[in-house]
Amino acid sequence: MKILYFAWMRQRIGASNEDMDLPDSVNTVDGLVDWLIARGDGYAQAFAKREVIRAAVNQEYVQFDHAVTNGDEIAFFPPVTGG
Amino acid sequence: MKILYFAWMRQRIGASNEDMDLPDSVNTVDGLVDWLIARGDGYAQAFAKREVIRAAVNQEYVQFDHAVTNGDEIAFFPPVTGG
Amino acid sequence: MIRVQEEDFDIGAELATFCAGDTSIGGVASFTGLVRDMAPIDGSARTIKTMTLEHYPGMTEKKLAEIEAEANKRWPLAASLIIHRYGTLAPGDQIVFVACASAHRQAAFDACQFLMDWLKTDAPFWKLEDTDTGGAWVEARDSDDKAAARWGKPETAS
Amino acid sequence: MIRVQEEDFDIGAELATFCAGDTSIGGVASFTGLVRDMAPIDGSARTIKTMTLEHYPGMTEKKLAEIEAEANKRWPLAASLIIHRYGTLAPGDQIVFVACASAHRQAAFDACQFLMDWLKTDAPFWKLEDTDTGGAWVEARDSDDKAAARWGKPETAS
Repeated sequence: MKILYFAWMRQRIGASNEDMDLPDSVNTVDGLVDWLIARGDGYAQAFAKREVIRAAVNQEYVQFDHAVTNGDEIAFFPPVTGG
Repeated sequence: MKILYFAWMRQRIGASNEDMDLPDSVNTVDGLVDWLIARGDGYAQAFAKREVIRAAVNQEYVQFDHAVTNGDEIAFFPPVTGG
Repeated sequence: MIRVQEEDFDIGAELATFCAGDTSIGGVASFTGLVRDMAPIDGSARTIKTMTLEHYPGMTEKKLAEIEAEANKRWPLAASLIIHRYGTLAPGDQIVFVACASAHRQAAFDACQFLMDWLKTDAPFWKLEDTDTGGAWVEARDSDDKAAARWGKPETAS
Repeated sequence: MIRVQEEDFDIGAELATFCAGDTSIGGVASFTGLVRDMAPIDGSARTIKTMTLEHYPGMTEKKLAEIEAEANKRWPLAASLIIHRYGTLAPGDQIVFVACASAHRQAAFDACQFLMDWLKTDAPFWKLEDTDTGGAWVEARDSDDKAAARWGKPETAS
């Protein structure tokens, strides 16, 4: 599983991407976020306002109840501000 | 008084502009059109559909009841189609 | 700024200069009108060989300046530009170019559409299409009146 | 066509080539987004020194291609183009360019606005402004969500 972070989430976590093994207990984006938050303060700060964070699985926007598997590319980021 | 004609009005009348003395009997655009129509077939054809013709006095759009005087520049043309 | 001219224009050069150096600008909207190769006449399409644009020198410049002033009154524009050609053009040739620069994109877009819509119904230009079956003056379209009306355009005088 | 690149682009050259040779085109609408010199932060304006655009390589191209495809489904476009830069830019620099060509001007205008509105809310870019009082990530604006919603944009996933 590859996880990517962008903008201020990247800064708070201190990494732009990580390769991890998905724990057996985690099946959804929501579950993944809970698991990440438990890993440390940087994650807790990055996901503090979970309702504003957007998630993409394999480069498609998803809701947080979306399934995740170990082969997925999962990205977390704030609302986009390009253009 | 200078009168200008554009597009198919110019073609039907056979002139792009004319310098004329305004007859004493003519006081409005409408009166001028009546007077022009009486001058010949070209004018009659050009003004046949008077309701679609637009008029400008001194380069400003006007209604046909607008006053005209001998020093005016008066233009008649079909609806515009630029752009 | 407005320009009425027979010669062609270079959009890249125009866009590069009309609002150069003003870093308060967040967006530039522009529109280029081109001569199409087909004319819908009497319900069927005919191939256009040339298009000749006639205009009313003097009144044209006056009307375009009024339309530009109205846009600048309605929207906070940093710069605006209207270029309109006259004379004989071929399919693919540029006819008209309008551009609006503003701090915000919606103002730039709206003002740009406004300029096109109003000049279509107010600027004294007439198009003569020379097609494979003869010449014909382009007729004014209801859709152009409707487009102008959405910006609160008063009834056209007649 | 879409392009995501760090280097600057030449609008004149892009406009001249993206729909060249297609004489069915009656109008080309385009929009250029520029870096502004002022950032409204916490209600007061601060001077921007640089703006850095971060993006999600791969997903960016995918989303821009989807947005362009959607525009081409909704309007009869002869050609369309989206160019978006990333990296560090200065006030006055070009960020984004979109252009749409169509037989009719309203389709060109509408599609052009649609592309801008949707990419603002869907394309994974983030702006970091370096101002005279420090760096700050630009926050998403409600007005952008509203602009996207007028084209029937579904709620953003979260």
